[in-house]
Amino acid sequence: GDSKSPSKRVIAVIPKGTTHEFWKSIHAGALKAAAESGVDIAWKGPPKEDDRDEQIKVVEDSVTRRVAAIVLAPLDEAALATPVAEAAKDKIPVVVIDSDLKGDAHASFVATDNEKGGAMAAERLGTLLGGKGRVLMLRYQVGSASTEKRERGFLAGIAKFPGITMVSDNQYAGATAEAAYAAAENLLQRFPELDGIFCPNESATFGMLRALTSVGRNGKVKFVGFDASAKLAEALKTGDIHGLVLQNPFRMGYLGVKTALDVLDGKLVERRIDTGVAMATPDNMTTPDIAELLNPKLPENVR
Amino acid sequence: MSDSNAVRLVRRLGPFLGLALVLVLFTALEPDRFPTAVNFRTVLTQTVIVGLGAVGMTFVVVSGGIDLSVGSSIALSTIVIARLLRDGASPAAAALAGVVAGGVVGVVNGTLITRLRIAPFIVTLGTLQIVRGTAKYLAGEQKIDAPASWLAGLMAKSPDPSWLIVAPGVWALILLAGFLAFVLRRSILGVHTYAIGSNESTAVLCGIKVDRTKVLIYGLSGLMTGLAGLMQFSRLTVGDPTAATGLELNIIAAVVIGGASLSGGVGGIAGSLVGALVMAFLANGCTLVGVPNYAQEILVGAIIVAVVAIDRSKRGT
Amino acid sequence: MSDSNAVRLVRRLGPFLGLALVLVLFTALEPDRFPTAVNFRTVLTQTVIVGLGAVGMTFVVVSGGIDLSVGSSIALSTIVIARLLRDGASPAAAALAGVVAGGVVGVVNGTLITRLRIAPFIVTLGTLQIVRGTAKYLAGEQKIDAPASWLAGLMAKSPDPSWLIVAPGVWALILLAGFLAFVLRRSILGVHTYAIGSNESTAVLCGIKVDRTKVLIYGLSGLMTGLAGLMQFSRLTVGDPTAATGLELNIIAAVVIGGASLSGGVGGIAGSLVGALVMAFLANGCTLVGVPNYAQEILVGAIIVAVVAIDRSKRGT
Amino acid sequence: MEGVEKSFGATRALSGVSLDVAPGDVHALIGENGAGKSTLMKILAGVLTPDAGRMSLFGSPYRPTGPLDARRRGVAMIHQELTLAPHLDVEANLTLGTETTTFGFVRRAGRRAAIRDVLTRLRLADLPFDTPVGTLSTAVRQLLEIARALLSGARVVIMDEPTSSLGRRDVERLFDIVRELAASGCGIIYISHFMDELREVATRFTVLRDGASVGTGTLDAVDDDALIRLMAGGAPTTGTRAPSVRGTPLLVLDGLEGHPRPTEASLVLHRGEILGITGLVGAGRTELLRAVFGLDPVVSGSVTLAGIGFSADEGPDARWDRGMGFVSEDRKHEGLMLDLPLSVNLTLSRLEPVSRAGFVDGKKLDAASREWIDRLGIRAAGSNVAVGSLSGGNQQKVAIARLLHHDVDVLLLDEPTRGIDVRSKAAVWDLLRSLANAGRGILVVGSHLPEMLAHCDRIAVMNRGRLGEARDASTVTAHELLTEAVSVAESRHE
Ligand SMILES: Nc1ncnc2c1ncn2[C@@H]1O[C@H](COP(=O)(O)OP(=O)(O)OP(=O)(O)O)[C@@H](O)[C@H]1O
Ligand SMILES: Nc1ncnc2c1ncn2[C@@H]1O[C@H](COP(=O)(O)OP(=O)(O)OP(=O)(O)O)[C@@H](O)[C@H]1O
Ligand SMILES: [Mg+2]
Ligand SMILES: [Mg+2]
Repeated sequence: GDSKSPSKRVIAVIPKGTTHEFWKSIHAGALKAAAESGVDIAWKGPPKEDDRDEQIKVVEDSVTRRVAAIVLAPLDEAALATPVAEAAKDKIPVVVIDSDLKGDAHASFVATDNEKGGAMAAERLGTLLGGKGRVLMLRYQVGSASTEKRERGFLAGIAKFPGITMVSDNQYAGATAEAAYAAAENLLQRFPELDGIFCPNESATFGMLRALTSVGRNGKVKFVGFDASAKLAEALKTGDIHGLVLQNPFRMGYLGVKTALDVLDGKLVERRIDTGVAMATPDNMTTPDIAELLNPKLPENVR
Repeated sequence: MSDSNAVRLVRRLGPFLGLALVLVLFTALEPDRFPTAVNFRTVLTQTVIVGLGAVGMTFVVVSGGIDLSVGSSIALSTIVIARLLRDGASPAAAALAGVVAGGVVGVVNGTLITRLRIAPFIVTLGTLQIVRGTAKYLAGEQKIDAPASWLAGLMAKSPDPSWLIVAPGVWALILLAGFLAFVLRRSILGVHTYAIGSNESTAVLCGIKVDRTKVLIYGLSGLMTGLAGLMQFSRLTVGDPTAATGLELNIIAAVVIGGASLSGGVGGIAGSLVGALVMAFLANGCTLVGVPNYAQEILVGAIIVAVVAIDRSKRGT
Repeated sequence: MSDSNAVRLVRRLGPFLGLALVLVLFTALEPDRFPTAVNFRTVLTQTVIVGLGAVGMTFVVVSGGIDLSVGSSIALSTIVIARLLRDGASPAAAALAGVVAGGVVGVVNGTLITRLRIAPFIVTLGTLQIVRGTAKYLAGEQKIDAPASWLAGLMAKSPDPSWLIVAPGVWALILLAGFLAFVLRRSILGVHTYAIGSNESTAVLCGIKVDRTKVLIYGLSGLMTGLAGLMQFSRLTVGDPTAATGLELNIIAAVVIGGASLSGGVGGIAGSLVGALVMAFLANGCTLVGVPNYAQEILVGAIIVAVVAIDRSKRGT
Repeated sequence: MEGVEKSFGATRALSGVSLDVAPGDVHALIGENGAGKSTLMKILAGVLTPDAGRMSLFGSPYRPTGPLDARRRGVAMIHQELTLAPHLDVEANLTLGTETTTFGFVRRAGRRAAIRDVLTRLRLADLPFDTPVGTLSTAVRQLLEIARALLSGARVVIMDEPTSSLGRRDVERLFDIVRELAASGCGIIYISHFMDELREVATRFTVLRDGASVGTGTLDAVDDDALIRLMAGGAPTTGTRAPSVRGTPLLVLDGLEGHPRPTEASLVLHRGEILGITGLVGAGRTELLRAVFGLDPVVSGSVTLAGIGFSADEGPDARWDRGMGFVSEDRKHEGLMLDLPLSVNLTLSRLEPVSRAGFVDGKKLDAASREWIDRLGIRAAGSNVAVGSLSGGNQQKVAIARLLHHDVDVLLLDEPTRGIDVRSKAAVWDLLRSLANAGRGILVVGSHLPEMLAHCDRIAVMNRGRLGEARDASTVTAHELLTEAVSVAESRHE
């Protein structure tokens, strides 16, 4: 989605990676905003997925390319601060989406409240379990800020249920779904009697779902995950997953670009824009709002 | 080069002793949960992907080569299968296409290596990226959802006809490994594989069609990678362009722990399988015992060095 | 092995021609934005980490070895620096400790390789995991935030005394590469490095202290990796236990594109630096032109194969 | 073969060679190092393709597409460099490329009788078929190489210096086989630098000089001098033995024992003398030198240089430091760095004189190497060419020159004249003699008795790891030495 006509302004939108439904939705939102405002989107993530230094390079290269503004989902709240400050010094406004950034060089932060998302998951799981039971959390990756916030929010929230014990919270799913799957299998082996599970992102949730299904414990253990994909939506329908914390990536992309355009037009923008989180459950998943978040319809040019 | 028969025996047994050690250790630490039928069934299923890759890689390593592109190639296979299923192909046809896609990557590797006369490490360092990029392109840079099919059952820990006991994928690994072990030891392709790895110029002087044999070896290994891709798809039930990133190092580690020499001429299928099992049991045991991930990482690294050190201590390389 | 002088000249020039091609191509595609001072300054800064790694790796590769642990080692360095800064050490002391940490990993690699007589690929495949695990352990499995210090200025594209023109890190790379190029070509250590890579048993026979030299080589390369870790820290301003995952393959690719042979005895610092520049300009150009990631990945892979193929076309390996 | 030409890049290896061999003929191919003998034969055996020229075999045009094609059409070659796959066993090596198969699987049983028969002819009857070749000695491997050629049932057999690592008894065995083959109508091309060997086995000859055939005829009709003049294009230099002036003891071995060989070795090498060690191949002479030089561990006994012993943890570097140098018999794997420049190869053990403050000085390096290139008559395009591009003989000279550059007191030389042409051989011996006269001590391992008798001051025999007493070369006879070498050493291949 990178059609160039020299007269149009270009806004660089830099996700954390490119191969994920979540980022596809952000891309779609960004494209919608761009189409409404007559600007172009330069969509470019780090070539090596989840590599901080690679993302810094993309920001730097966008600056030398002289884009009008940058919308960035920083892989690291500290590491990306320097290149963003340099961009700001070069009069290129930066709007941060998805994960927060240190410093005040960026114009605005448009994102989900991750800690709140984690707390919502804890609330849902605690309620489902009636306030007691053995619960496991499979972490995502070492050093990933947004999922760490969700994990923190979840642990804080679950602590409010004195009857619930955390049996394990020190295992990591790793970067790929297969790694998550194998880790989950081994964890389930280790804890034959579990009541609840939380996973803080899509790939960990998916790996856990596969592991639960493969040992026939799907549906029997209360399971709350994070983010959406077609498979997870289906599992929600069949009752294998009991809750999915949903962000609104389309809105994030849309508002990210819109906010950047506002800054360019000299308008005053809010420092923090919350794009909201919602809890999808088997019961509410057919309501229009949740259904749209679960199965976002992406325009053809994103695919 | 001082190979008495006793030393050769130790070399052959080395990996097996390593496996026995891991099994005994975790049985002692977790007597209730580790040595159970269901846990072993789980670990065997987890071994299938690396195992299939390692069986193919054994041919490559024995011939004195290496293949860094297998991780990318597995991802490509899952994408090919998922796309075909999504577009309405029959599961069997999609599975076949996925396996063939792996074979094609292998043949391309072999052809580049022999035609351009570039070291396998470099060629496959290049195709590692080319194939990953192609997978992402074919996937439209996202995971591809595929309609449910019997392919998912290939890696089911409780297999459908329950008399199978273990997943069909495990049987595929066992049968193929057995057959290919025989091929490597006894077939003309196998003898030539050892000859090329042992002394390539001799192989040329003896009239072995070295280039053709190499293309065959990489092609065969590619088919095994494609099969590993099929099993990966069966486990995930989606096509994932970022699947198996870095898995090549695990596969090579399995082959090396299994006693193969990266300078060629030495190695065997049984050893490589045991190498794959050692790593799978280690990861499984560490999680059961609750060892943190960083410790597990350190342990795996130490074991690679230690097993090979013990194995090599009486030899030279 | 048939090296006429003309062929050797082409080999030397090969990587430079590749770089020229990349420069010309992107200048043609983006005449306004690519060939600008600020863009070149950016790319030079982006080359520093891989460049420093490649300079050290050149010694290792010329000696017939390989080091897969450099990516992990860079991460370890950033952690060591960040922890010390957090605990109140002076920036200079923390930087030094980070560089030394890399050196220690190198010496450990060299010692394991020479004492246990295991192939470098295997030893460093093990330490790749051991060092990464150690970094995670030291980091408490999370990023380590460090107080701001002048270390961040090492990789600032607009350097502080502005007469420097480029970042201090770029100067460090240029000066060290120049010095070490001279060391590799002309010093006794350098000649011994070539000798070991060319024929190790002959080197032993000639009285070269091969083991000691190898430990020196890996140690030196480790120091360069540590320096790369310092630069990585300077760019990230945090200690990151997952930094530089897989970067070893980029570094090896740079060395190989630069004309070194993985079987040892052939290679040079200048070539390796050019290899690093080729890859950096390629990534930069692709972003400027707006090439999607998958296409960039395919392109990088194809270039690795193509450059080496052209380079080798008149030789043998 | 007619008008055959071949160039490697800028090097013109063959410039119009003609050669014909009749059935039943043993044809000697003679020439100095680098004359192009091996290249010519590789063309005949299908390893290389000629740039120009015609070949015919049994009257029909012959243009092999590769080594296998050549072998199928009845041409087999025993290469100068050993070409076995060390990890494969004896049987797999012998049948490599010509395996019989069913559905792609190797049928081993079929060829066993034939293999056993061939091995018996080579006196390797009890060699187990499943021994990995890498564990066998050089001599056995050389015999296996010959066995492979015999097994292919070739009508034309090319032998490129087949005796270079064979002992006297194996050589005689080989000659019997050569004669048998000739009698059965095979044509044999035999390359060697030993005139006496050639006369013993060959009938006709062709001389190559600088890639061209310069003479052909019957060996009986010419004397050695004439042949050497043909090869060299000038008069031969003959080394005459000057009387030795034996000085003080330099190197003393006392009850040296290695693993597994030597079992017992004691000797005293004096300044000014050339001490020869001979014996059957496999007696452990190489291992003696390796133990002395610190390359193999010493089990017991001592090595003393100029009155000071070496400790167990001192390696080759300590030997070089104290003035001892070694030239290995295995030049390719343990002697030269084939892709590095000649100059580096020559000076590697002692870079200090050509460097300043730890950095090598290019000018000094060039000057130092040029000196030895000139003095030893090394044929090379310059000091900067890769050593691998030199012919075998010239490579050997570089290996010896390293010791001269290092200026060592004690020279350990393992088969120093193996594979060197007659003129260079004389030059090497002259050189060794002048070094001895300058007060050096020289320990030479050699198999060719006439040569050893002609040039050594004293000769000791090694027999199954035990070193006999050194005897004055002017009084001992070849027969006595041979008797000592073979005594009680009846079954060598146990
Ligand atoms: N692969 C090669 N590349 C370049 N030059 C070569 C190659 N092989 C042989 N030569 C050159 O061709 C010439 C003939 O070499 P060849 O090996 O045929 O000599 P030779 O008569 O067998 O000598 P020797 O008695 O030492 O074995 C030499 O000058 C050698 O340097
Ligand atoms: N027929 C044989 N079978 C097995 N091992 C053998 C045989 N002959 C020799 N060896 C072993 O090979 C080693 C030495 O062999 P090598 O041929 O190098 O001896 P050498 O006396 O140095 O001969 P040369 O002077 O030709 O090098 C010894 O360990 C010896 O036991
Ligand atoms: Mg020759
Ligand atoms: Mg010997």
